[in-house]
Amino acid sequence: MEYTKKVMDHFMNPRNVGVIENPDGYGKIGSPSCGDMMEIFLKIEDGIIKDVKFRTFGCASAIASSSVTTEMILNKTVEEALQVTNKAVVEALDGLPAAKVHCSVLAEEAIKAAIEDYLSKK
Amino acid sequence: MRRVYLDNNATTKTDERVLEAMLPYFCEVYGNAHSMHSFGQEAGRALDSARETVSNILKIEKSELIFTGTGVESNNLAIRGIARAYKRRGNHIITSAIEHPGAKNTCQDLEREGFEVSYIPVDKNGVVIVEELKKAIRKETILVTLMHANNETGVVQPIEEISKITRENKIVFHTDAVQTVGKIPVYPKELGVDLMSFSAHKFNGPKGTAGLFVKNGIRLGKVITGGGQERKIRPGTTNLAGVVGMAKALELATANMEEKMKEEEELRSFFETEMVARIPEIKINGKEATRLPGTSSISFRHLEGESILLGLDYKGIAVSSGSACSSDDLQASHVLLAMGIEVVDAHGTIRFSLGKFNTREDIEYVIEEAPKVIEKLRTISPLWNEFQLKK
Amino acid sequence: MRRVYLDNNATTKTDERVLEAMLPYFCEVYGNAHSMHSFGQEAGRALDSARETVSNILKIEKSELIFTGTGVESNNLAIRGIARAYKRRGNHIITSAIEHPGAKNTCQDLEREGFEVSYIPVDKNGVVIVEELKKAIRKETILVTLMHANNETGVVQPIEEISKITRENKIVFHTDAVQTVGKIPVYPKELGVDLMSFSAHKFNGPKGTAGLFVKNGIRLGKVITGGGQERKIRPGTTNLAGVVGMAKALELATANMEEKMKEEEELRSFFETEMVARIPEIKINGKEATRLPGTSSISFRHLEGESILLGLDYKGIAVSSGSACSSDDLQASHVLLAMGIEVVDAHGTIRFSLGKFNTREDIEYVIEEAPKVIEKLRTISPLWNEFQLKK
Ligand SMILES: Cc1ncc(COP(=O)(O)O)c(C=O)c1O
Ligand SMILES: Cc1ncc(COP(=O)(O)O)c(C=O)c1O
Ligand code: FES
Ligand code: FES
Repeated sequence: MEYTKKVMDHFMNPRNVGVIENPDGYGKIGSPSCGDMMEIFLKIEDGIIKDVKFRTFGCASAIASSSVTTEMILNKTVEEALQVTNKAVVEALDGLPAAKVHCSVLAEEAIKAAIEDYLSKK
Repeated sequence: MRRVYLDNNATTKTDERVLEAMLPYFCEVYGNAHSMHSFGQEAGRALDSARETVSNILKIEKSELIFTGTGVESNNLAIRGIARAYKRRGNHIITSAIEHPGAKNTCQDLEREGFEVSYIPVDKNGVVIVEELKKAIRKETILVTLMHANNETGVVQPIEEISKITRENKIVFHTDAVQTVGKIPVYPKELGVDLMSFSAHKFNGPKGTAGLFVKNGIRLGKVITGGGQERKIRPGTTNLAGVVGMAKALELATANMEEKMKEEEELRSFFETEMVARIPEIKINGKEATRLPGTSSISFRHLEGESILLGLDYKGIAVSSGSACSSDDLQASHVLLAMGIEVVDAHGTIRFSLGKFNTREDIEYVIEEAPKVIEKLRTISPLWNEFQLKK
Repeated sequence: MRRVYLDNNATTKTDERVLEAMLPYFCEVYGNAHSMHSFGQEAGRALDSARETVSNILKIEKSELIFTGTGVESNNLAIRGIARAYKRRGNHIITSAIEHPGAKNTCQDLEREGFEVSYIPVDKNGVVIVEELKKAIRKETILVTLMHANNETGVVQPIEEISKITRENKIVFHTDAVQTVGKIPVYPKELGVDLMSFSAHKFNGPKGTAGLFVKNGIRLGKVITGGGQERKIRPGTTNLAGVVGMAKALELATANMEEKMKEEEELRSFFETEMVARIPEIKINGKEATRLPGTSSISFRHLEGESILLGLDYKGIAVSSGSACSSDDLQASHVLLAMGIEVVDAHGTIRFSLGKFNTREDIEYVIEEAPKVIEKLRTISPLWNEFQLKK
């Protein structure tokens, strides 16, 4: 099992790590006992994602998936962000090993959860 | 960048002297050890001499040594072989909760064939609970199979104590000594076992050559059937270069062993003391038990193992999370869970395993770099941040 | 004294270039191919590249290739693996009367487990009688296992013709191609088989590394259980140097293969013509059938094989009587008996098997010396003297 350069880059230099105080949307997916957990914080203005931060407990591909996903949705509309699939995440990372595809699903779900949180509060 | 290999429980570098000993058996002495002509006889003498070396070192008879292809194969041959040969006497097998997949999955497979298997628990240090083992014995028990030292924690099991019990109860006893042979003194007859598996690549020998001690008088069914090699117990053309390499590797590993063990233990002690001093919220697993001198299993709280492994790898440091065989599946280690370690902590556990080529400089590099890797990953971890807030 | 190795069907000299290709995988790239760190990744890439080379040459998918430890193990894995995976569908297996012990004894062992096995006879040239095979098929037949070429006579079997029949009847087909891969062009998909065994040391690769082709979609039970290596079908740490060596050996063996086959066949033809001309009362077995280019099985009437073998060995000539695996037992070859050869003649049969390092000078030496050896032994033989009187 070997990761792509892209995965290793996002793993070693994750983008948008951290928290947003009083986020407009917040999603938390996974559980520590399964070995993976992801948190996404969104700042949304006029339906556009102006800022995004994440924190992830998990393997390298979970960390890389969250990192690349935050890049993919930054400055996108909420509708566009909802279109991001785990397949797109895998593609953005130039692929994931078969056993690791579920880590990208986690990223997709975390984004969806954060946006749902935002929509439900609106 | 410095590269530090701390995954010697997974496999080791072949010693240059071992390779040198093997070289004539590829292009010069290339006969089949079972052929009658002079090419075969030369090969046969080399095979015999390797068998003698290994037998002498282990203090067993030449007729008690079967060469196999892998440690996993030795485990299979021992466990399936006894199950088959003794099945008329009973259908119950005792093993532990912390075995290597080679033994564990074989026991599980035998369950599908109608055998009953008891998996004896371990205490919090990873030592098999002997009282529980005693209680598990039935009149149908034909085999106890127990590893000598665990591959993930290095914790050594009370084999001698247990062999007294198996002897009293006339139960065949197999130990998987793949992690101990070549690392600490191991003599199957002093341990009191009937069968013992070991594998060359764990002690700076070549991959693809392993052995099984089978005490004279013990009947053994076969896993692989064919011609007459290895007393018909393990047919297939013998890997002569590999067997010669294993003998040489064992010779080297057991020379000045006490001294080398002491050095390795000192190095590990230095490593663990520094790690604990430099990194908060870590725990050394099995620390209170007798351990192999070079193995250190450390749980880094609030982190996941693979990310630590790759973070260290980025710095040139090779370690493992769980056993290498299972790096494809994503379960938390059954060994750590059996010790009562929380699932989250088990996920964040790394095995550092030293070998004879590691230096103090290697360890100094690791204790410099590891804290940085851990700190960086913890800033990403929501669990770590939650924990900081709670404090 | 000249030494001439004519026992290449037993095992071969490792090609120097093969050894060279293997060398880096002992002391340099020594990681476990299943470890995640960079040491493991280097090893993993080498493993993958070896798998690619072998798969490409055999024209199969990478996912269809399992690395094992010996040809015998490959045969066991194929036959036992299919027996286990398909036993709900039926309990009948078809094989031939001339299989290698690795397949033969495995079938016999399965009979003890409740399987029924039909042993198809061969004609006087040692070719399996296809009509008999057809007749043996039942609705419970789950497996046909048949060698591609026989190790004692070199006779090639009509695998393609038989695979049409197995396909029509939806029966899994395994061929033991240990004697053909690396010697003649072999493509399992063109042969139409579902599984195929081969072994590196038969084509100037290292001993202790073999392979099994398993067509995608074919289910396979396990012989050895353990961790995740080789798609969990053959666990145990991979012998990386061995696998790299096998790939290199296959590459070398298949380059200019037609040409090399022609040369070898010419050399054998010269050898056989001269032997027949120089020694009375001998017979070449399987001569009318398609044979491997380098194998020559000769019955020397009124003599016993071991004495010929040792007489030739005294002159530096290495040959075999029967298969090397069975040189410990003293039975007349089941292969020759199955061809209808008289027991006495079977006892006096010698296999000369050429390899790529044999020269015309080698053969000239043998045709010079062999007649003397035979003559000398015959003067001692009461059978020969009786025969002379009767004439
Ligand atoms: C305890 C134990 N048993 C068995 C094995 C298997 O040995 P091998 O890698 O030679 O198959 C290993 C190593 O992987 C091990 O650590
Ligand atoms: C036809 C055949 N099958 C299987 C084998 C066994 O292969 P290995 O020697 O690699 O176990 C041999 C050689 O001994 C053989 O000739
Ligand atoms: S998050 Fe589960 S393995 Fe990657
Ligand atoms: S006379 Fe020696 S084997 Fe029979």
